[in-house]
Amino acid sequence: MRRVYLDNNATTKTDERVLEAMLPYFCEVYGNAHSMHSFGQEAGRALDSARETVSNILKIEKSELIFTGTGVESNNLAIRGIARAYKRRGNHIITSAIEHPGAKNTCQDLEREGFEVSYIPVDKNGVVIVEELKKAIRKETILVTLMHANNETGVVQPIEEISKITRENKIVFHTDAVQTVGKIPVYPKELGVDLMSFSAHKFNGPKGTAGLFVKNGIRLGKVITGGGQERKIRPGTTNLAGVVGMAKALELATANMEEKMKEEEELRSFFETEMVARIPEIKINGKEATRLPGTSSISFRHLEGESILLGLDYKGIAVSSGSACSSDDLQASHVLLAMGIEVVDAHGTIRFSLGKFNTREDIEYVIEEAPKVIEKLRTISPLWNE
Amino acid sequence: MRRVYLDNNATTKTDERVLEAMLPYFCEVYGNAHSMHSFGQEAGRALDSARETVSNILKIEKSELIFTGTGVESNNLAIRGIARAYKRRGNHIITSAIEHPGAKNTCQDLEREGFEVSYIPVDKNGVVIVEELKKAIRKETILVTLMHANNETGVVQPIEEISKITRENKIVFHTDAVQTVGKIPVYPKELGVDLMSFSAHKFNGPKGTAGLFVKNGIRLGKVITGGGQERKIRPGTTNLAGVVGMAKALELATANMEEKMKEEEELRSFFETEMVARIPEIKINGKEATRLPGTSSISFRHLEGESILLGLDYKGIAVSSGSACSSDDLQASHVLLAMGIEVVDAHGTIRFSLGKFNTREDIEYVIEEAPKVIEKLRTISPLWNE
Amino acid sequence: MEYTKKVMDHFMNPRNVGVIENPDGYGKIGSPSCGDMMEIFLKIEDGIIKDVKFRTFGCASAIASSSVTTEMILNKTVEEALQVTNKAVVEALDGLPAAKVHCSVLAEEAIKAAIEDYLSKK
Amino acid sequence: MEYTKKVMDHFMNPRNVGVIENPDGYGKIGSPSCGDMMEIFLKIEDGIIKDVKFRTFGCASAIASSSVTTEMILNKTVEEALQVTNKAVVEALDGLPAAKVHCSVLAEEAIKAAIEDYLSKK
Ligand SMILES: Cc1ncc(COP(=O)(O)O)c(C=O)c1O
Ligand SMILES: Cc1ncc(COP(=O)(O)O)c(C=O)c1O
Ligand code: FES
Ligand code: FES
Repeated sequence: MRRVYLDNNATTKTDERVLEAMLPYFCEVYGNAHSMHSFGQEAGRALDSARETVSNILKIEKSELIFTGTGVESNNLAIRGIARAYKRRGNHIITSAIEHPGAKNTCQDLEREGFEVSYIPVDKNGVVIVEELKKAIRKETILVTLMHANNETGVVQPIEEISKITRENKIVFHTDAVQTVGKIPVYPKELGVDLMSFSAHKFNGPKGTAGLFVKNGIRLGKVITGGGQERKIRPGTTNLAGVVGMAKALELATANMEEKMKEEEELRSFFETEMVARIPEIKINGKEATRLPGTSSISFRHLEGESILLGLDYKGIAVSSGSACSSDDLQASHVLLAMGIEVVDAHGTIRFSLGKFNTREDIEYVIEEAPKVIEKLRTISPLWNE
Repeated sequence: MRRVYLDNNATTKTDERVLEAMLPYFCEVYGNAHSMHSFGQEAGRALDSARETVSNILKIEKSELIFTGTGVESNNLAIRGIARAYKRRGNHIITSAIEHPGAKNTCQDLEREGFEVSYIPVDKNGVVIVEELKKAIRKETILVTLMHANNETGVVQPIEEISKITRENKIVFHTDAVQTVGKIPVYPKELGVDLMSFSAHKFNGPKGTAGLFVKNGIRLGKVITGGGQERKIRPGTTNLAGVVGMAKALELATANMEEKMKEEEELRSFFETEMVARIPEIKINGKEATRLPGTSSISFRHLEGESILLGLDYKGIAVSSGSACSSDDLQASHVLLAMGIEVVDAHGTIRFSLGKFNTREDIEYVIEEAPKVIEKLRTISPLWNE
Repeated sequence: MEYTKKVMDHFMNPRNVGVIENPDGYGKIGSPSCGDMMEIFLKIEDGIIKDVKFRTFGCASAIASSSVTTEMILNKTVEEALQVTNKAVVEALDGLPAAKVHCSVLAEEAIKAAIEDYLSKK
Repeated sequence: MEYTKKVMDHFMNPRNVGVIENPDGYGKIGSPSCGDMMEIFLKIEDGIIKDVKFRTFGCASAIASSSVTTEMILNKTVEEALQVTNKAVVEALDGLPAAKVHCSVLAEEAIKAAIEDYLSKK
């Protein structure tokens, strides 16, 4: 049976060339990058070169890049770090209603510590309403944290427009770019943000390595305290192989990026057109907005997401319902609800996310099989009446 | 030139068999362990099996094991997590004067948040003075955090004796076992601790993967908030290859452990006997205490550590002065000073730490070269007069 | 979270799917906005369940629970069917993940509701 | 943190190590408990530094700084030697890591101390 992986927004296959780049840093160059001896110096040079590669691609300074362990950790470090460093100036944070749990739960946790948080709504396409954000600004506002693209819908947020507002109001601006870095061109300085999170495993790099851009001059409190690694902001022995892998993955992801984006977008367009043609009563979410080229969020009316997910999985097709993180809890997605989608339709929503290894044959297989799965499940559903 | 790596307490070479075990989890089994589809289920099974291996070896329940990114993170999660969860019960923490920066700086940070911390002194062998610890206990004491073996001297602490005291007084007990797990037999339940940190790269596993034992029933606050991974205590996409590597490394490290410890200890004994015989005015630190079998801390009088480190490095011998983490700052080691070693001798102290890949030939080379390096440096030193 | 083979079998090949026109007993439990809803139709003769059909909107474990439950009560007396507990449903499926046990409760409740409907109409 | 080739060369092959008996100028800077201490011995004839020796307790960059400084002042006039700054020392070593610049300051100070000693005895 063909196996088609369409869950690339959850995580991706490590590119073989990335793995190859990582290999020497397990059994050959294994020193601690912070040790002074030659083993450490070799490691230190590799660390420095990885930092240089990533910084160059993102058009930032080497000193503006902190390596961390996960995207969630980067988000925590950014949000908690700013909250801690700037709390004397104010206790108000602005975020959106559609953030990833890493940012959302961190904001909620800060509320328990006495911070006030405004959750800005989105329109029906899943785009943050800038006017609402403007209205939410107070003189106590110290931070705006807003994702660059949403993981469930792929909808890209108006970061540049908002960064004009934060700059005018001298508010620190963090963006969670975990879903955009490596997929579309992302340059934090052009976006105008002060901090930006990203994570290697979302762009065919290894799991367990992520990054945080922190603009020079921005103060940052710590989440984890210890030794001197990563400018003392993120101590703990550096995962050198991981960092080298992230640099290689970013290099590969950003080469011929426009071309690859165009191909991916064409593939998705083919997919969506066929799905709509072949399956009645479905709806593509966020279709009117700017989206990541490979993400497609589809609501299948009268069905529940997990059963679709497993039905497709039975045919070898891997997708997700809501985000992977929430597959343990059984709530309808807060992202879809925030867009005004009915609860029952939110329950029946599936995310198809393409990656660089997907082919046209993959998609042809899916548009062949998915309609059968949906039809079969609908015969079981009491909500479905032909 | 021969290259001899004697800095295994800083980090170790990944065992080839560990790397081999990890390889399938980059490009083949690459799903997110928390996804429901078959790609995720394969990953989930591997994660579960790694958790089972590690739990079995440590003789703990699977539900008592949290995977983290670094030993420093484990220490932070344990110390901050308990501080947060138990702060209503009291605000006093007991630790020692010789902790790793990961624990030490975290305690200091909690002091700024309003906690009170007692730093228990050590005797001249580097062993925590249990009587002092007893005296420090107050009714507000919520946590004792104490390392299992010190990273600079290898001196093993009387954890079992102290756990009797903490149990009697109903105080949570965390041990930083980053230097012992994989080197000597370690069973948290026999030690009687409630939490225990360890880190894969210290026992020939990969960097960037660590663990925290949390006894069932112990409440723990979070350091990083996000999705549901690792029982919601440590969210962020799991580094599956790393976790698999850690399990394999622990398996290898604990097979025939007693035998390997004996061999290592013999090698160290040979090394120390020869060093003392060949080089005047040196002193082995913590020699009277129980030590890790492979660690040797030697003070070379009239010299400064960095110059010895670089002198040895020039001969291909990798060692460390103080701990790798502090090689950026220029202070004399707080561990050695706490043992009552004179500042000037602390400055001249070198840690030699053996690992499983060191041979007798390695040591023969070192005892041949080190005396020449020391003699040459002493001719430059104004403190040295034959 | 992984399902047993039994769950997957009942999910992929659900038994007794459909509706019975003019059922002797009808039960409906749950609501679409909670993400799960179940309908049970019963045909009862001389106190024996001669036919049963179901329709379920919900997760795989809800579908499998309904399916296995219809098998468990077919050709049983009404009294026997009332004894079916969610625990028995879980066992018949070789287990359910902890977060999914409530789906089997739904099946138990749907059966009970259908039988109550039958009893109330008698 | 990595040292330049120049630093490593001066560290591994330090020039002018030793003492001068009855020096015309002697300077001592630093203290062992701070982790660094430097001694400079000068032999001066007609205002020209004819010989210089040093001994240093300290890190590689302290040793290299002392060594290169002795080279820089040998056969120079006292006035010229007084112009040697730590910046010049750093340059002569092709640079020092930021955390190690103070070691070159030590060398500058030791030279100054030795020359002052010479001047005060004149
Ligand atoms: C928008 C967004 N932020 C953060 C994360 C977390 O990244 P990581 O899995 O590396 O912790 C993810 C992925 O799960 C994401 O989609
Ligand atoms: C005693 C001790 N605790 C904690 C750590 C930190 O472990 P990691 O390097 O994995 O963060 C180390 C090693 O540096 C250590 O020696
Ligand atoms: S029906 Fe609620 S999760 Fe199964
Ligand atoms: S002499 Fe102080 S660090 Fe070099």
